[in-house]
Amino acid sequence: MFEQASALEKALAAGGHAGSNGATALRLGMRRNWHLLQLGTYADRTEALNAALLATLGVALPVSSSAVLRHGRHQLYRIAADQYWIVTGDSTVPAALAKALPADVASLTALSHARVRIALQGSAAVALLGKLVAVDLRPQSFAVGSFAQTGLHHVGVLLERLGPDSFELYVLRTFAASTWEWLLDAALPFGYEVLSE
Amino acid sequence: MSGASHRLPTGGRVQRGETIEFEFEGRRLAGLRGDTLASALLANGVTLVGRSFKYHRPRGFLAAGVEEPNALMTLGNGARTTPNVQATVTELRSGLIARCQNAWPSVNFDLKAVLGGFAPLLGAGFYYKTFMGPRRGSWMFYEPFIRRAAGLGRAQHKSDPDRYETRHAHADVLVIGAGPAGLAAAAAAASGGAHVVLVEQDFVPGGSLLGTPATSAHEKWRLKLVAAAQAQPTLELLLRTTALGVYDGNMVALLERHDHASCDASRGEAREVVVTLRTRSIIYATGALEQPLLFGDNDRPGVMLASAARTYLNRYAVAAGRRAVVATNNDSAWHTALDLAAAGIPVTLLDQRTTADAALREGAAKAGINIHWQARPLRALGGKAVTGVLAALESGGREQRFDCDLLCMSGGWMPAAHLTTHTGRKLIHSVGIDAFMPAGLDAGHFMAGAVSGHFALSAALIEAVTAGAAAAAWAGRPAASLPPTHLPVPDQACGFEPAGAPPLRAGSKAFVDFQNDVTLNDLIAAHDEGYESVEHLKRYTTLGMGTDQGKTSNINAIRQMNLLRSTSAAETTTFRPPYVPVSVGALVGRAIGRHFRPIRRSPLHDWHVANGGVLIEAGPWLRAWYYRWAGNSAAEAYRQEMRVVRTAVGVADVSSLGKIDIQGPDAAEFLNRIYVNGFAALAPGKARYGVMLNDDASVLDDGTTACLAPHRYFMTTTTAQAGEVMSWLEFLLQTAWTDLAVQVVSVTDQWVGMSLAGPKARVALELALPGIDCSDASVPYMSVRELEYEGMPLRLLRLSFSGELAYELYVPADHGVALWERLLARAAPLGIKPYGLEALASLRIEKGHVAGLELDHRNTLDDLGLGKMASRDKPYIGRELRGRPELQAPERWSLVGLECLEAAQRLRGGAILFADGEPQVGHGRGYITSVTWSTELDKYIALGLYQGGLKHVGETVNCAYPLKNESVRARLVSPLFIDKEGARLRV
Amino acid sequence: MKHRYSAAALARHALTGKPWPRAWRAAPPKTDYDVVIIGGGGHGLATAYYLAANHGIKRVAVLERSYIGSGNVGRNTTIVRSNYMMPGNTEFFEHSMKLWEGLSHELNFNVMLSQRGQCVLAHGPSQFDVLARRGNIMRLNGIEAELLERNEVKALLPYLDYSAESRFPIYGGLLQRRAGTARHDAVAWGYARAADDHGVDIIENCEVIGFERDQDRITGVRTTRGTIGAGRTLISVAGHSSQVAAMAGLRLPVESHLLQAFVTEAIKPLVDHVISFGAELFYLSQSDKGGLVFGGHIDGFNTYTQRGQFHKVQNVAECAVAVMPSISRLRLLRHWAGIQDMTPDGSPFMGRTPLANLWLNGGWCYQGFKATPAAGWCMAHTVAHGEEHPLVRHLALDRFRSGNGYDEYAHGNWTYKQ
Amino acid sequence: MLIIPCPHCGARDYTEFRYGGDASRPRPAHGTGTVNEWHDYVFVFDNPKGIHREYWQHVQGCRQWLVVERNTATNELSRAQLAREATRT
Repeated sequence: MFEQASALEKALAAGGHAGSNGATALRLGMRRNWHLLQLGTYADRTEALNAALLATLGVALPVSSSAVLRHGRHQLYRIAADQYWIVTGDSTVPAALAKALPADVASLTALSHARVRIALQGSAAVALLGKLVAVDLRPQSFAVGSFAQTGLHHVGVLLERLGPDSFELYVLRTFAASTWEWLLDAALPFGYEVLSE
Repeated sequence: MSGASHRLPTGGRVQRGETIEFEFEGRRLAGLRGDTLASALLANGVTLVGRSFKYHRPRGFLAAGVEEPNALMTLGNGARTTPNVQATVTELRSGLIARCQNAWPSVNFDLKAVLGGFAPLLGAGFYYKTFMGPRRGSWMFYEPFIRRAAGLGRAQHKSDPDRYETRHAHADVLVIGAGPAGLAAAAAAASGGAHVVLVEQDFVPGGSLLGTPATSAHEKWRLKLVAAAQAQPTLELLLRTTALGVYDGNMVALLERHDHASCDASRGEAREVVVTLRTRSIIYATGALEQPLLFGDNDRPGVMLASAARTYLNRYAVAAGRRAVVATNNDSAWHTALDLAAAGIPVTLLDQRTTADAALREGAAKAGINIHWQARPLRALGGKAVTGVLAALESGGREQRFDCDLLCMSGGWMPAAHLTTHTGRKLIHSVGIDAFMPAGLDAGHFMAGAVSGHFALSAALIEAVTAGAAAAAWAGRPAASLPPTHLPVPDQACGFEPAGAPPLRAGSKAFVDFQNDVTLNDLIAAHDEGYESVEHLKRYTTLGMGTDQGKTSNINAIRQMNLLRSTSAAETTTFRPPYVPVSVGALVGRAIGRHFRPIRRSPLHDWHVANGGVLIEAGPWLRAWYYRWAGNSAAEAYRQEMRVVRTAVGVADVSSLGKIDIQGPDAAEFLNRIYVNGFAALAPGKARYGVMLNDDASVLDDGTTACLAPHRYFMTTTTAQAGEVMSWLEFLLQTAWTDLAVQVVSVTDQWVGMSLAGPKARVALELALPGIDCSDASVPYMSVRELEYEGMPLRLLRLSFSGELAYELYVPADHGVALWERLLARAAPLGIKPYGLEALASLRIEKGHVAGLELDHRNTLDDLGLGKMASRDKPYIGRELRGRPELQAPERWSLVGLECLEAAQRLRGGAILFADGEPQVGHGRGYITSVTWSTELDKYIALGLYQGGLKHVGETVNCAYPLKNESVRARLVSPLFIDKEGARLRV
Repeated sequence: MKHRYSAAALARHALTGKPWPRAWRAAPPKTDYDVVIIGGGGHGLATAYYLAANHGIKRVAVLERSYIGSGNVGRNTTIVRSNYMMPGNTEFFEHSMKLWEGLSHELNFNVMLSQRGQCVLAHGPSQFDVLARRGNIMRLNGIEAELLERNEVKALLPYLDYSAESRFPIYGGLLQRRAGTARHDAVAWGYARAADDHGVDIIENCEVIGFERDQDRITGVRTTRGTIGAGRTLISVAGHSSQVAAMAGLRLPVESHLLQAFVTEAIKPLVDHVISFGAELFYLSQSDKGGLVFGGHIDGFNTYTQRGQFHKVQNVAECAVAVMPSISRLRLLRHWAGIQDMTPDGSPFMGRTPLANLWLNGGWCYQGFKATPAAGWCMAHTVAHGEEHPLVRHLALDRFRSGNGYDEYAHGNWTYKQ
Repeated sequence: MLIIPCPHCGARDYTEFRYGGDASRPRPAHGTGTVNEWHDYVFVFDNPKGIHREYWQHVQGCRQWLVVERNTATNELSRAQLAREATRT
């Protein structure tokens, strides 16, 4: 077996840091053991695709471009008019989908290694994100269950709100260490601990 | 420590219990919490605080706020030295160190004051008329003197140790200015639940109300307004926050200052924060700025704006003088006179008009103020401090001298409408106030109070409540119960008479722009010479170009220019952001040092660092340049690494190559259109090298695309062009070829890439990954296999950049280190070593593969010797424009190889090529793009572009490098230096 | 020159209090001219001056819709240099440099040419080779240039970032000591005054609103101050070339983009050179008045608004601190924007148009200010002879039809592709 | 800050996008068009001071190419559509 090493292995080991008033108002960490697949649709084939998805995952494609569709261990994101992300904790899904989707029905691309999934939690999470992204995080604009694809220090990310003070970021793997350092620097005055999973 | 000689025993909004010590010009002084540096200095009797820019005239405080042109100081020391800070907006803090500027040896005795004596020579634009002789270039002799004389404070070269941040914010309504209008407008806007952000540059809210006596009804009303605003749950009041500029999309840049308190960078505390706030609507409640009067020597220390004297008196309990003259053309300064008199200071009032508001007249009479009508100051008396004023009384009929140590003046008010113009709106001249005010506002923008020319509190209040309601409605959150609009306090009269023509007298200087030493005479000179448009005036005289950006000078200058031109056509200059100067560091925030731009790292990055890899920047990437095992410099190491690849086997990290997943029923057709060569028939399991052109036929990129299965392709691009190619493919599919059923996804981050190259590459692979059939029959040159190996997806491509037997291996990123280490460990008996970018780039030169500097957007397919690749049978992007005659000219510079003919010499990139025997001048016949020492040929070889290209193979050329006084002989050869038949590739 | 400027004249005027005469007359438009130049910017005024001074053509009008120098000649970062590499460009910009060196004397107006030296930084070996090629070409054309290693850059400019934290470490640089800065407004005024002295009419507040034409021949212009006949007409309107050309029915390979410029508060001398960052487009110098003047890349989309985006302000500030960390503490005083013609290859157009007697000088992307003297010189020659000056033949309007694009910096087609 | 209403993601700063130039010029169909037609398509522009149809790609968002209508005299945006759905009005 080939061992796996994430992009943040070294960074996570460095641990937390107390804020300017001694507090730790943030918890930051990396999520493991999940799978990401990107689906691309072709005109006039969405019916076949939805049928295959219902059969495999028990859920059809989401319509909303801002709300995450949750179904069991699966989360579906409509990331473009004809492109979707499936994030799942079920390791059988990639193979099952590959089998269920003929090449002329949809494209299927594995991206689990292309993204690092970072969790941000705590009372300072909104303040921290205010330094990182230009998205309006006020609850009326970005409710729990929303996601947004946006820029974070020159790099595209997907940001999801899991709770009032709980967020996840999907960042490009090759930029992940840099983004993590950027994030920790912004977190300095608040104080943070590193979540272990 | 000297006592605070000018602090009044009672009154003010300072906290008398809290003494704050600071240092000024090496003296230890004390002020109170709530002071600014300016009020603390005035309280200590300090009135001489600077020397002027050009004439080094003594200067004191003109203002009490952001418009101050004179009192610029250098704060702090060492790496925290900050020049040009206005003392009038600097909140006093313990340990503050302040020094005067532009004076030597001291502000009290400045030797350069002698320059004042040459004033007639130093008029507007004098430097355009002289310093030209005796010969061409003489300016270079004079310039250092001018440069040293110019400038204000002194900065230093040390890195700034403080921390800055930037952040984003959002609001429904932004209210700028927390004076009476802003406070009322914000409360009204927030009443229906709108999220209102109210910003105030001062550290206390209240604006003009802070100039009223601390025991007055106005103060009670101020506290009520503040309380009402703070009672709104959806209203955020941000103090010490200045709106710098208004930009497209209702984005307002704000500057938050934190340096009044601890801002310890090591604890993550920022000194300043720039906020980019996006809002639905904006209310400008920015107030107005009082303007000076023009008269001789109106810059003497002790000559002050009337409102400033009132603010020092009532807000800080500081008497700026002991005997005052107030000169005005409007009612507002009467309040200053009344308050000064109430504090026991004898006051003489000179009013240019014939009457004033009745209540004010009555009050003044009661207070025993000596009033002169139709009276205007002619000249301030004194040197380093004002001692009196010579005034013309009864409309110039009589001149009289009045002694004083404080001369307050008011030339009317200019709405602080700067921000309203940042989105391109103009200001118009208003006759009623003889100043400029907004002609109109952008949709969703509103204004209230003095900024709209409503100087009376009663009018401002009504306007504020209306604006608050309108702004909330615009934001989609209508106001609920509006606050009352009746004024619970006496109104402030604001009757006004235009300043009119001042006496034009030679000899004494009437300053229009205090900071830049622009006088009335300079305006006259500029007009004489034809620099009469307001922009010419500004540029010729430097008027308004100081750190105050003309906040106290533009209006007077425009008034005077109109008088000179006998015109009423009033144009104003353009106000540029920022409204106040902002630290460059605050704009940058944390994007400093290594965070300047994000770093892109290969999945093998940490391994390289830990194992002697030396890194180099390649666009956003940090790549392994060379490894210490091979040498201590790139120049040394790459040869060793090349030898390993040529004789045994090496492995290089190629993860930075762009990788694109292309799928869909029309994928083959798509590839066939974008590449110049044919891809329609590429069978599953096969890979092909391809070149893409831009529409204009310049080369966009090259790379390999492999067919994994029907409808599924794996494209690689160069590192540099990966993003460009991805966007281009998406552009074509989404705009032009929407009928093609194709999906493209960047998988650059998904796969780690390794290039395993060398005669022992196959053995190495078999040792590392036993069980895979790597034979030439099973994995022939230009083929691909998609495998699952020990549960790990693996893409094995047989292609070669180095010219050796080589494989590219792609596995999911997290597996990268394990595979890399296994290759190195298991193939160790073969002598496998990692090799870096320098060796990678050198190996390909021996094979004549173009990269980097050859692919520089100027070169065509034919220039790179790749013309034959282009299909004649199918269309491809760039085909039409490729046929343009200049692109097909036979004498274009095209790719050649070069071999160095001089054993003791080397070839260099950037050398210019000349034919043997021709003079080495001009542009030559080509140049060298890439150079390497060939370990195979034991000499320097290079790629270059040469006029006529391969037609000249065999000829000798000179490679001129005059920057090092070198010219080296080389022979033009085929760029394919080794293994011309490609035998090594196919073993 | 009727009223020469000199130290002696300055003293005389100071003693007598006698006012100076107007620098240029407020000329009313005549009914016709031999040459009408649309655009009272640096290039237009320089062209007018050289038409009169070099070619004896004095019945010339310069029409300016606002005040002269209101466009890019007064909105740039004042850099003057001649470190160009491509055949034609090298010679053209060196000609310009030589004219700069004599300009104050020639115009009797101090344009404060400060040859303090410009250093372009390289941040890696391949960038170093690109600079070397440029420097070698300069030397082979008689233009001085010095290639500096990292330690030599450090000796010359010790206050740049040489720390281990630097994201793009300095690898070396190319220095042109004759390069530097000039007082931008003075260039417009100096040319205006000198042209006026030769009899050229400078007509401000006169906007061109159309062309008079006789089939494919332009015979004059319609303006807000009446119709003016013209033997030959030159469009020289930086940033608005498309707009004016459209009045003649022409479409150009031009998009109008914003380039911002920035200045800090004045401080005592801190930076003695012009410094160009190599990792991104960024350049910096200190004005004689004391402000650090700097600029970067265009905003990135076409617009005529003449106001910049805040993002770009931050971006350029980032470059400033990246190259010179101590700038962090200094304060930005102003930022402003100019509209420039961006062309597909980043090079300008100088010469004929499809219409007879209508000439074009436009498409100046970044190089407009430093080109001012040579552009005026060559356009005057071109208009006077009805034939492009040899130094500008490579800058033909129809060059993309033949494939003769002229990409000095190899940014590829359309430089907005940042 | 120029703010572009991405039809997929919502209103975003222009810095998340990449500008793609004039969208009003018809691109000759693949494999057709003369050199002159391609020349005009690639190199010649109206460059209007007023409404401009232009391409932007939301590179840090949904990666969709948009056709945006913007007034180049004011920077006011009047319309933004996905390029694949863009219609002319």
